[in-house]
Formats: sequence, structure tokens, C-alpha cells
Amino acid sequence: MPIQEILLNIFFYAFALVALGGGIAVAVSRNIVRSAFALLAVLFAVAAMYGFMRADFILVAQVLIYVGGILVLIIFAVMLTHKITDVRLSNESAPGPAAIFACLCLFFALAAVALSYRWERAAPSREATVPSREGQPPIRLELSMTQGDGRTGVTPGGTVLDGFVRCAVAARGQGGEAQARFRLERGVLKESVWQWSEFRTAEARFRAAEPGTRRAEGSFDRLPPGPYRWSARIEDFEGETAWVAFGSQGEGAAADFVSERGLTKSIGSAFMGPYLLPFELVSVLLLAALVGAAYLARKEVHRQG
Amino acid sequence: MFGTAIMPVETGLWDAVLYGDWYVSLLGIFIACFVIVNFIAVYAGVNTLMERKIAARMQARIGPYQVGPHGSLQWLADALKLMVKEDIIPRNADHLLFRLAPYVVFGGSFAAWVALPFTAGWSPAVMDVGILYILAVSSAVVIGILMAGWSSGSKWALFGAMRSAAQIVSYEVPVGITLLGMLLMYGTLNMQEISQAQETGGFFGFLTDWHGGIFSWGLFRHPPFTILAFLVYYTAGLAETNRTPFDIPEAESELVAGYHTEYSGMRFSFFFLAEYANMFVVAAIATTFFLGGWLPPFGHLVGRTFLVSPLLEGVFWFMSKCFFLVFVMMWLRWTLPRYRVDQLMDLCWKKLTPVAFINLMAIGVGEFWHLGGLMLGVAALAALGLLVSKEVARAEPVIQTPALNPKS
Amino acid sequence: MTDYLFSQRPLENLLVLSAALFVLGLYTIVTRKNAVSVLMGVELVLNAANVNFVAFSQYLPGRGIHGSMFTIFVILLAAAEAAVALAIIIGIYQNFGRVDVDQADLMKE
Amino acid sequence: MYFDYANILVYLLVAAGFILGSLIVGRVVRRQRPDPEKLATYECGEETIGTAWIQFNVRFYIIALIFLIFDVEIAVLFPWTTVFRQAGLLAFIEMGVFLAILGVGFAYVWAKGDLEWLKSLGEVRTEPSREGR
Repeated sequence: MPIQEILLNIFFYAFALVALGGGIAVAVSRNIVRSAFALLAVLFAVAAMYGFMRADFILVAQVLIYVGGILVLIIFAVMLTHKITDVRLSNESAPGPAAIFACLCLFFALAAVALSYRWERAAPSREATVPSREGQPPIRLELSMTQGDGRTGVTPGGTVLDGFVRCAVAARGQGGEAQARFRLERGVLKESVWQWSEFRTAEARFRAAEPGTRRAEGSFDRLPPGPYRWSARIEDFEGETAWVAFGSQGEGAAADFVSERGLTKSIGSAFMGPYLLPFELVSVLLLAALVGAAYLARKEVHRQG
Repeated sequence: MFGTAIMPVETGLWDAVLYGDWYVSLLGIFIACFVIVNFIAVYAGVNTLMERKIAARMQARIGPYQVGPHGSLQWLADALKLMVKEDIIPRNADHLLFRLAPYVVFGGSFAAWVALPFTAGWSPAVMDVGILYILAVSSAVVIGILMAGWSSGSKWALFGAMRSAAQIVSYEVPVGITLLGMLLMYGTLNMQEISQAQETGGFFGFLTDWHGGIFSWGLFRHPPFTILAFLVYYTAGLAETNRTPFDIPEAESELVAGYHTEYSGMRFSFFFLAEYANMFVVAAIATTFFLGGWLPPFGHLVGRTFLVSPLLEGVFWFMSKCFFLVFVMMWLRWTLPRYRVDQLMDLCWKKLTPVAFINLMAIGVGEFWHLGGLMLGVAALAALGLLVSKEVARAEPVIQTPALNPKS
Repeated sequence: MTDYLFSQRPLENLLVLSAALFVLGLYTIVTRKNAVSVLMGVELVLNAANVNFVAFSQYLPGRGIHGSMFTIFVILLAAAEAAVALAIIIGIYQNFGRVDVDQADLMKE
Repeated sequence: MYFDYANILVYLLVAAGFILGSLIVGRVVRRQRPDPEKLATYECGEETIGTAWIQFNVRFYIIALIFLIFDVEIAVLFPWTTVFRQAGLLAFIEMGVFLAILGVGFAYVWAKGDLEWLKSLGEVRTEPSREGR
């Protein structure tokens, strides 16, 4: 395994340990303020997990709202709901063996489900048939693409999160030495029409996976944000096939994938698009929470006086 | 020394770590990081000297004079003194949290430095959520302060911490709303791109390709509103760093020293360092959003290579602007008297926040419809002029009486 | 086993972690008497759910950013929930002098 | 993208190492003269009465509450600013509605006096020991 993978794994386990340790401290600490500060560790570790998952906006939202807002509110509430006589700010709990047992059972059930289910990983691929040279049967090509980490597929029209995409072409019924050539086109909006121009090309030799099917993989990295289309063709000593595109072709055709750094823009567009109504409802909810909570808290000020 | 970490604005280098010479990149990170930690320490030390010298100057004193020529090495002596001071953890303290708190406070203010755009194309970390990240990690400081205050087991510390937390979170609201308004013009959260965006443009968005130098900076894009936004941001930022005139949490005459009353020696000095680091972060955000970041003030009128390399030139301009804003903070400390708590909250919620809201709306209108923004700007200028002239006409010498209610 | 420990399977690892967080939160909710602690348990549970949402969104192909959007809405709702719940807890405290959840039934009288 | 996160992580580790290192150096360099008086809580020479963990006034909570609501609002408005130009009129109107609804909330708490820090001034005067309660 490459050292980078090991580093990522170490990173994951370190923060998983922080999260679990913090969670245990929240659950069993006898001192409520210590519980609250243990929650800080959990929230930060979960934020680090979002970083691990490349969800940058969620990372900062987690830190900004949970750590900077909710946790401060919780600590304030702790300070507000304890008497002068509670020397250690005790935090009683009633741990029965039944509770521990039930929770352990639940954990093992959840973990078993998560580990045993075969999560779908590969992206849906697109099949195409191209005419080959005279006298030969047509070649069937299968095109697919994955994120830079090589583990997560990208669907047509999907998003590549860190400017690194791998395109793959698999050819069936093709013999002999061959190589694939990938062509990436970048879209630029000119007078509200997408203009496509060649951006980069890559080559890859076919690796013989099994008799009859061969696979070649080309990778493109450091892609600036924007929409892209890619196409591939197969070249061998005797000639070459036509370009085969992954998505639909034509002047106004949609992009195969969009390169983005981070989630912020996608989230912004989603707020303007499919999540318009929930977004506005959130403002109503916040209004209700503000008015309601201020009302409840204010009552106490008057009673105190 | 930053060679490995220099990258073009539009691409990341993460794949160098994952797929390339990762150890070279890691080494680069460590070196850059080491440099910045030391820079913060030295910067804070020099800042203390600067602050004492400015204070002395304003009070017609000499200030530190014994160590080094004109006292210029006083900060080293101070650092040594802090190092050898006894480290006391009070009997009543919660030992674990008491030891952890400096890490949280210092880490929170230090982590914000990672996203600052020091020069064209070089930040320690070029992040797509740059400014939001800075706001987020800075809010960890609040938790650290509460931790310090509570774990000290002292009433002074706890009062100071609660006040400090209430003040910092309150002033985060005008800061956030103001920055939102500015972001409407830049359309990105990336600190590098924000700086870059101020190279061209100006005048209510009419002039998109104009290299206006200082007039292309965020400060003069939508004149009365962006300037107001700068004032709101700077005031609120000052309050977030708990500096005078907003130093209620550590008001010496009321609360001894606020949340770090019980801390001593080296452990105390980290709160101190964090405060200075925070001042710099506030100044750096103001520089990036309003003063053009690392851009020189005269646009393309003067060639951009009077310093050895364009990268160093960027560092020079960025640092000059930041240090100027930090200097103004010190200046204000010895000029303005302290606010009362109720005045403080009043200023935040009833003045800065509504103004920030109006700014946000006005800049939004201006970016969406340039002519409308211009008309709004003229109207606002007229209203301001009217207000000022009325105030001047009404003004009569008033002898300010000291506050009668020192409570709260 | 090593397949999972040093793995190419971040999704499974994250799911197990979030299951652990969920169970810890549940345990906190069930056993704590103090209402503020119960709220902390709720936050743990919400965080566990958020990790799941984002993991599915990022590691399963073709799901777009809907999982991430859900996470954002959960965080927003958590903020509103915490504000109101803590206001209620403070109200209970002012009335009864304690914030134990098993004493909140005094409100019946 | 991982690069930048790795960067932040390294910076945090070096910062923690910096603190730890200087504390250790300090421990080696300095002299220790333990004294029970030094360990007492600092209260200007007075004997400490009661513990420090006392209960606070609810207005701290109200301020934090209003802050939280606005913090959430600011956090969701940030992605809006990045697409403001492309989305055009729709984004503008949507945000106008969003801000107007929250403006109502702000006006409400203002009108009801929740933004006043000294609303219980009279009470504070009658009970001098209430500072901070």
C-alpha cells in the first residue's frame, strides 16, 4: 500500500479515537462542564472527518455553528442552571447493566450491517459501439470515470471535487497491442452558449485484464473549476477508431462532469435551485426559534425581578 | 524557503502529497509552519515593545530604555522573565482543563493564520472556504476562554470569561454580516481570489477592467457603504480581540485580569500571544477584504518590481498594511476611554448590526444593478452630510461626566 | 480484518465510527438525569447521523450533494433545537430549582 | 484538497509542540518555591468565600441565543454570495425574503428589550450582591 494511503488511514484512526474518547467522556463524566468540553473534542473530530471526506463547507459549518454557537450556548446554560452549592457541578447518571448491554447490542447490529452490506461503488458506465476497419466486427467500448482517489465513481453530469478525475475505457473483442487516447474539452460560456475547446489529452496503454476485455485508464489532474467533456478513442498499429464521447455531443450539450474545489458553490446553487423552499422555511424556523426562546428566557428575567 | 508550497491560485497541490513528492511537500509545510510560529512569537514580542513605546510617547514618557539601544531588546528580556517565572496552578482549579485551555486559545488564533494570503499565490493553505474557515476557527477561542475562566476556580476569572465570551460572540454578528456584503463583490470565499479580485474594477461595478490601484480596492468599490463596512468591521474586530476601548472582560480596575487572572509565567504568555496573533488576524482580514491584500496601492502606474521579487513585494505590501492597522489599534488604546458593558452591547446590537445589514443590502443592490447602487450611494452621502451638518450646528461644548454606574 | 483496518474502504470505517457515536449518544440520553446532558447526547446522535449523510453523499456515486444538503439542514435545525431546548431547561430550572428530567413530571400538578 | 487540510493539521501540531516545548523549557530553567499561599485563589488578599462556580444571569443566555440564530443565518448566506452573480434576480429576491424574515425577528427582540443589557438595573441596585447573577 502506498505511504499516502497509510497516512490517510493513520489520520482517520487518530481522529476516530479522539471522537470516541470524547463521546465516552460525554457519556460517563461525573462533571457536567467536563462533559461539555469533551463534546468539543467530539465536534472537532467530526469536523476532521468531514475534511477526510472532502466536504469542506460542512467542515467549517460544523465548527462555526456547533463549536462557535451551540457549544457556547450549552456552556452558558450549564453556568445558568447550577446552584452555588453544587461544588463539583455533579452530573448523575443511572447506568444499568441493561442500558450498557442494549447499547452494545445496537452498536454491533449497526456495525454488522455497515460492514456486511455491499455498498455500490462503481459509477454507471456508458457503452458505445464504434465501427472498426473493414472486414472486422465493430468494437464495443465501455466508458466510465472515477474521482481522483480511484474509489468513488462519478456519474454523468456529476462533480469532481478536487480537480482530479480518472477516465477509463474498456474494449471488448479487440486483439493485439493497442493504446487509448483521451481528450478533455473544457467549456466556456460565451453569449450564453457553451463553447467547447480541447483542454488536455492523455494516453494510456491497454492493460490485459482478462481475455477478451482490456482496460485503459487516463487521469487528469489540477483541473481548474469548470465544466468538462471527455472522449476517447483506440489506436493500434493498424489504425484508429473514431472519437467516442462519454455523454451526449453537440454544441449545447451538457458537461460530463464539473470540476470543483469544495462544496461551497454546489451548495449555493442548490439553495437557489431544488432547496429553495426548505431554505426559506429555515428562515421561518429560525424566526420562530428566536422569538420562542427569547420569550421563554425573558420570562425568567421578569420573575427574577 | 517557501519554494515547495508556492502554487498557482487556481490549482491545489494536494496531489503532490498524495501522488507526488509528498515528503518534499511535507518538509515544505514543516518549514513554513516553523517560520510562522516563530514569526508569531517574535511579532508578539516586538508588538509589546511597540505598544509600550507608543504608550510612552502618548503619555510623554520614554518607555523601556535600559535593555538594548533605546530599549529595543526589552521584549527578549520579557520573554526570558516569563520563562523563568513560577508556574502556578491554584488549588481550586480543575487541573486538566486549566492545562488544556492555553492550547485551545492559542490553537484557535494560530490556526487562522494558515489561510491568510501573504503574497500572490502563497498562503500556507489555499482553501476554497478561506474566510469562513478563519471565522470558524476563531470561534474556538471563545470555548478556550470559557475553559480557562471556569477551570481557574476564581470568581474574577469566571466573570471575565463570561463577559469575554458574550462580547466576542456578539461582535461576531456585525463582522459576519459586513464580510458577507463585501463577498458579494468578490463572489468567492478564497482569500487568494479575494485579493486578486481587487486588482481591477471599481466605482459601483461600472468599471470592470479598470486598474484603479487604490480605487479598485474593496474600500472604494461602493463608496459610502464599503467605507462604512470597513469602519464597522474594524470596530467589531477590535472588540473581538478584547482590546481597549472594548476591554471590559479584562478591565484591570474591575476584574483584575479577566479570564487569565490565575495564569502565570509561560502559561499566561500564551493568552498574551494569542491576543496579539488575533490582532494580526483581524488586521489581515481587513487588509484582504478592504485594502487590496498584497496589491500595491498605485495599480500599474509604477512598475511592480522595485523589490527583488514579486512574491516578496506582495509580502511587503501585505505586511505594511497589516502593521499599519495593528498600529492604529494601539493608537486607539491610548486615545479612547473604556466602554461600559451596556454601551458595549448597545453599540454592537443597535448600531453596528443594523448598519452592517444596510450595507449588505446596499452593496447587493449595487452589484445587481449598478445605477441603483450609485443612486443609493449618493442618497446615503447626502443623508450623512445632512446628519453631520445638523450635529455640527447643534454641537456645544459638553463636559463629559464619568459614568455613575460602574456596575456591570 | 486487515482489509478493513488499513483499507481502501473509507465508507465502512466511517459508518462504524458513526454507529459508535450514535450509540454513545443514545447511552447518554438514556442514563443521564441532567437535561443539559441529555441535550449533549442528542447532539452526539445528530453528529453521528451527519457523518453518515456526508459519507453516503461523498462515497456513493451518483448521489449528488443531497446528503451534504441534508447535513446542513440538520445543523441548522440543531441550532434552533438547542436554542429552544436550553431556554426550556432554564425555565424548568427557575421553576423547580433542578434540571433533572425525571422531575419534570412535577409540571403535571 | 487533502494537502491543505494536512497543512492545517501540521500547523496545529507545531503550535501545540511550541506550547509544550516552551513549558518544558520553562520547567527546566526556573526555580520552584512551593508555598500553599501561592496556590490560593486570587482574591486581592481576601479569604475566598464560597466557590467560584456560581450561577449567572440569564441575559448572558439571551445574548448567546440571539447570536446563535444570526450565526446560523450568516453561515448559510456564505454559499449564497458565491453564486450571487450567476443566479441573478432569483438569488436577489430570495435573499431579500430571507433577510426580511430574520429582520422581523431582530425587530422583535429589539422592541421587546432583549438587546438591553441593563434592563434589570433597578434590581441590581436593590441587591448589591447580584453582580454576575
